[in-house]
Amino acid sequence: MNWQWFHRLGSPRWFYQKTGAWLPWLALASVVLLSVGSVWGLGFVYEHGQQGNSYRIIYIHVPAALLALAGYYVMAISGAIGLIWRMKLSFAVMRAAASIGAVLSFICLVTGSLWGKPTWGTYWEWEARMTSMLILLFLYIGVIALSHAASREQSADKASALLALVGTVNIPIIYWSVNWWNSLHQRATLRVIEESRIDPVMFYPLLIMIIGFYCMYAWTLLTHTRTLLLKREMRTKWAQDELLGGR
Amino acid sequence: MSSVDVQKPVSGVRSALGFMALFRIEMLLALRKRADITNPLLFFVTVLALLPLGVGPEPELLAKMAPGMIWVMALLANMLSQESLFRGDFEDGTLEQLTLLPQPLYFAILAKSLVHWIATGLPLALLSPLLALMLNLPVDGYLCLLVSLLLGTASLSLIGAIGAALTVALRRPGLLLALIVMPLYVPVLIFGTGAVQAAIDGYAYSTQLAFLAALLATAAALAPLAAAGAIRISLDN
Amino acid sequence: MSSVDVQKPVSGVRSALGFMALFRIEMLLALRKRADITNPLLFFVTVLALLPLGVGPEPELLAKMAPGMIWVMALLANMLSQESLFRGDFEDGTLEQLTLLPQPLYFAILAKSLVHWIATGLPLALLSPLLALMLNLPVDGYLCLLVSLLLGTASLSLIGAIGAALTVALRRPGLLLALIVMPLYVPVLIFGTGAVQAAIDGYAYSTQLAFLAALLATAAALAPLAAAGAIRISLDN
Amino acid sequence: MEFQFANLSEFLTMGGHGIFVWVSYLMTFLALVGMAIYPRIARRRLQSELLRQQKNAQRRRRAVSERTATKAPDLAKEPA
Amino acid sequence: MSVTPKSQVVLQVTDLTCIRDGRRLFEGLRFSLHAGAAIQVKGSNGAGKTTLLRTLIGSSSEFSGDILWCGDPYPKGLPAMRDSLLYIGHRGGVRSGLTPLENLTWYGANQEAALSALESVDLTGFEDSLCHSLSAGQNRRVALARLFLPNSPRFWILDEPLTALDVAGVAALEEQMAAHLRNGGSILLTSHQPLSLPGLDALNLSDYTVFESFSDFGGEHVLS
Amino acid sequence: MSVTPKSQVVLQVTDLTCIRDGRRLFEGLRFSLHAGAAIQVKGSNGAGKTTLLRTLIGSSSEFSGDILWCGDPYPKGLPAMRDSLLYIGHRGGVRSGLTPLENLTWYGANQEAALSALESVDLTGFEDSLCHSLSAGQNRRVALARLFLPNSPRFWILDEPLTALDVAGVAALEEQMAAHLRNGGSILLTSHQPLSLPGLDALNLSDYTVFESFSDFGGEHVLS
Ligand code: HEM
Ligand SMILES: Nc1ncnc2c1ncn2[C@@H]1O[C@H](COP(=O)(O)OP(=O)(O)OP(=O)(O)O)[C@@H](O)[C@H]1O
Ligand SMILES: Nc1ncnc2c1ncn2[C@@H]1O[C@H](COP(=O)(O)OP(=O)(O)OP(=O)(O)O)[C@@H](O)[C@H]1O
Ligand SMILES: [Mg+2]
Ligand SMILES: [Mg+2]
Repeated sequence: MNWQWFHRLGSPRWFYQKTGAWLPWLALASVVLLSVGSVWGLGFVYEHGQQGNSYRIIYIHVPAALLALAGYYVMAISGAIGLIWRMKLSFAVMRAAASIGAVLSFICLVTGSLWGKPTWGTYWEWEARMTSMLILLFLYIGVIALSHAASREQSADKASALLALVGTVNIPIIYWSVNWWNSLHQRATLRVIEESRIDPVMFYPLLIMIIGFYCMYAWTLLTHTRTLLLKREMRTKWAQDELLGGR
Repeated sequence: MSSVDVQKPVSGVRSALGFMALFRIEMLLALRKRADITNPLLFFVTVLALLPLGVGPEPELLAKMAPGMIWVMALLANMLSQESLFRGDFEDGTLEQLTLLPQPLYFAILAKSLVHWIATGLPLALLSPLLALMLNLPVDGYLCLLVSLLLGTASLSLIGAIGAALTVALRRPGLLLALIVMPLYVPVLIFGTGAVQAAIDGYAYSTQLAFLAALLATAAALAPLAAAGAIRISLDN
Repeated sequence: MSSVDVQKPVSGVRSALGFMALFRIEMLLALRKRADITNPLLFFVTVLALLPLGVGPEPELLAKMAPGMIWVMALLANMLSQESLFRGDFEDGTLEQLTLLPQPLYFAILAKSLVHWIATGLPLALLSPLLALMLNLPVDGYLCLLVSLLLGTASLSLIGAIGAALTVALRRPGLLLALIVMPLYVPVLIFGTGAVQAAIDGYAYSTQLAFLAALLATAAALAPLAAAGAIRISLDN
Repeated sequence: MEFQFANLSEFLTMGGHGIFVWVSYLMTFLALVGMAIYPRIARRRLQSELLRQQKNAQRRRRAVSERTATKAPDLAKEPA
Repeated sequence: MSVTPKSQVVLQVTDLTCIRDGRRLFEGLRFSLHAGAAIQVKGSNGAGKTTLLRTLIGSSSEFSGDILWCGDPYPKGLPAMRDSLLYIGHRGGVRSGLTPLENLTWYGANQEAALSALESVDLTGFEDSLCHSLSAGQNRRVALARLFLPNSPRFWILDEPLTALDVAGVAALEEQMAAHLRNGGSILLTSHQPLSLPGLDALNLSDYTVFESFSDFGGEHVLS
Repeated sequence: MSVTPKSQVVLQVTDLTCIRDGRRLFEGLRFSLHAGAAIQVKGSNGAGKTTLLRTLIGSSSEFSGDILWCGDPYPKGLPAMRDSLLYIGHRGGVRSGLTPLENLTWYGANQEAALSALESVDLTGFEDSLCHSLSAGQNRRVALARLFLPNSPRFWILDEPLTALDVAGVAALEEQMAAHLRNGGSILLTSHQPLSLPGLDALNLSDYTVFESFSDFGGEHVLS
């Protein structure tokens, strides 16, 4: 088998030049999908029976939650690839994924608690899913903080990749233990985020928003990675041309 | 001045550095700096003593908080004392020498974690019934508190070593270690307080203790490996 | 190579080391290591988030504990970040150089404490309403919590400097600093939580705030003096 | 499928839940926009940093050539 | 791994280039170290001597080129190399909470061997003081006492061993190094002070320095 | 306090005895340092050189005997002495979170003076790197750059200034010290390496060493 492509994939320059062409399409797709989904969700979907119009928050809350979770695995896997094959590129992806993931979990937390006020009458509730999302945010922040703390880029990369990996082992345990913790405390007063039958009419815009968030994720992941690569390769000719040529 | 004799195999010089030798020297250091043992304990006691000052002295409130507070403070005491786990060795170059040994780092880290537990977790667990008394914890919870702390703090010592290894080469780790380690401690905390709560409420708590034991076994197998990797990364700065 | 010119009076070399110069360089260092600013904050938030995991999620219980817990954790975050206040300067010899300056150490310590407060107390106080929200604190307490934390953490930063100075020359200060400083923090803690409790219960809380302000004034006048003495003692090891 | 609200003000208030919905959307919008434009800002910063470094390097090279010129005049006089 | 023939190549370096933070320190370095031979790495401050040594013991992975220890290449030869390596860096690896005697015991020496090594470095009388109450030079002597233990590893890498040592200390160390070479050991060391050691080769890093001109930034670093 | 006549005695020490942990390091030390003169304190490792210097700048109070700075005795003369003192110890006082330039500015130099001092110690090009990414010798050079600032204090006390410096660095430092002496400054330094400085006096601590016999432990130390 020819491994050439794999090593070429590891070359920052190749990656940079290859991905440049995809950006406009991803940007376009995410803007279109997100605007269509939001307008549809905000204006054209029936009011929810019990929750009224606050239900419209679902169109950003749920996609953000999904991506915040998926993003952790993107981060950890690219970190692992970096550790195993010593690929600079995948460390850059890992760092980009860390900051984007942190923003997404923050969005999930804020929209969730804004939704909580009209539905449960409180902004914050120590409920299993919310608590574990909060811990996920801390895990993200830990990785980011560690990656900024080391004095050398290379050790910072490896250290934060290792932390991300350790975190992966822990995520299922955390999720599960938090669930268990909550059931132990018998919180009968609230039944939060229960499985509910989603009306297909409400589901279509949600689907559009989810796909839109995925496009947005891919786009920002690429742009963040590309800037990181430029920063790290600043001593090479191609990066300097790229930086100064665009002016 | 003795002359060099390189004819014999080299291993003679290092054979003593097995697990027991590492453990013994760490114990010696810990005993010599007795502060390492007493400080986390005193921290634990002082903070728990400050608590009523902040929260107010109502016995029922304190009793309700007691298992959680004792566990959270045990966790804090453990975590904060992790900072110095590898720091001294890093600064005087011993850590570098350890990475150059032919043996895997695994055992060195295991030995250090074990000593850390003996120096912090063990006395803290043994002291916990006293604090439980001060905080009005129902008597049913005492035994469970003790056992769960014994099991749990051992896991904490092992998991914390990863964080300590990741931050050892940083010039001012500050509270970064806390940030890194805290999320990893969550499962232990939950099962630990769960066990005590169950004991107080009169339920069986063997499941929770079994979970704590399982966590400990996993941590003993994996955490030193991760910490060893982290140390090599930290030293390559 | 420029030649030496010792004819001019010496003061020219050091005149820049006034309070503002000291303050500016400390701010520069703090801003450069942004971790010093964010870490205590993140520590504060993480520990407060752990609390419900230990104590349980019941809103009423959390609400009762909230003022006390927020204050105790602010105190911990402040104290734990004190450790590095003089350590870096000690290790690279800067502290020794500071003691050799003709100016009194007072201003250097005041500048450092001020920066420490800006880096820890200020953001922590500003963030406290959010945590109060998460811990279900009644809304009446928010403003008082904010103001009392602003005043209180400044005193804590000053008082903590004494402990940091006393422990700076120890090789492994560990939690010794905590033990020294904790008792000195008690008055601040008592007036701080007292103020918030009064606000929640609907009473006037200006008396408590006045006491906090008085504590701050005293600390600003005396703590740097004590810390200066402690530094000289620590360095003469 | 039709617009669910009778008029704009109803759309804005959303039966009392408007504030929560709009703040959520606005916040998300701001966060996403921030995420999207951050690389641009970082790139601009990189550009100015690179220019600064280039200037520094020039200065350094000049300093080095001056020093060699003073220390080894005969070498410096030689045509390159 | 017992007796090494005089001619055996302990370490062979070809075309080594080291990088720190993207800046190439030296390039195309090439030398080999034989059993019974010593090399002094020279170079001005910041030339990359420490970086070179730490690369050679496998503690720093940012390099390109080939390193062969007794014929084995980089990642594979590490364990065997570490088996016969004694490295003393800028930081000596002396635990200040232990006494000199305990420090040596920690490195695997038995009591008598440790005592005689401490005597060799003239620390008699300080065996049982804690190391943090020793002076700078005395601490350095504790670190160097490892060189005076019997059965010491074959391959010594020493980063500025002479710092803080007084004249008598330097002489004792030179004598011990000479004895080590006679016994077929090999030494790689850095020092800014002159050393009198029979058959000491010099390796000057200045000869391999990269003068980064501006256009030099251009090359793409293809690194492991 | 402006121009000092050549003959002025900057420092006079009579009958100085230093103690560490109850152990007398040296006894009856007596010397004086004039403006325009330099003294190198010698002695084997652990002889007490560092202790002596730290006693003379008033950082260590465990001594007996008389110290006069410009005629003023121990506690009284301190402020005036510190006004004209530049001390560089084993630890250089370089903040690793700052750049070399900022470090010098922190010591009160203005921009140009700092730049030219850094050039004198051959750190051109490293002005804006953080000090913790400099090598051992480069860090030492940052500390020593203070000696190259204009208006530097009159009285230098340097503890092993030559450690970690390469040959060129040592030469530059010697030249600067000679210039300082010519300008009427005075220098007290320790070093294990030989120094070429015109008119350098030696003070050998070994001549004042106390050989503590067993009965000697008995005596009660009557000390300030
Ligand atoms: C793992 C992360 C999360 C996921 C996968 C998730 C997913 C969901 C889903 C699918 C729904 C719709 C449920 C329904 O229609 O009944 C929902 C509702 C909701 N979520 Fe989340 N969510 C997460 C985290 C959060 C967080 C962190 C908060 C609060 C800060 C939150 C607050 C809410 C609220 C208030 C509702 C509506 C209330 C209800 O339906 O009972 N969620 N979430
Ligand atoms: N912190 C300390 N506590 C107790 N004793 C100490 C301490 N530091 C040094 N000593 C003792 O004081 C004596 C003198 O130490 P000092 O550092 O002055 O020596 P020195 O002459 O500077 O040696 P070197 O050449 O190694 O720097 C030593 O024998 C040492 O044992
Ligand atoms: N931690 C670090 N991070 C980044 N760069 C570093 C680091 N340490 C050293 N450097 C850079 O690498 C270069 C070589 O450093 P090194 O320590 O190898 O020098 P050296 O030859 O040992 O010098 P010295 O004689 O001063 O000990 C220096 O120019 C320095 O700027
Ligand atoms: Mg070096
Ligand atoms: Mg000394």
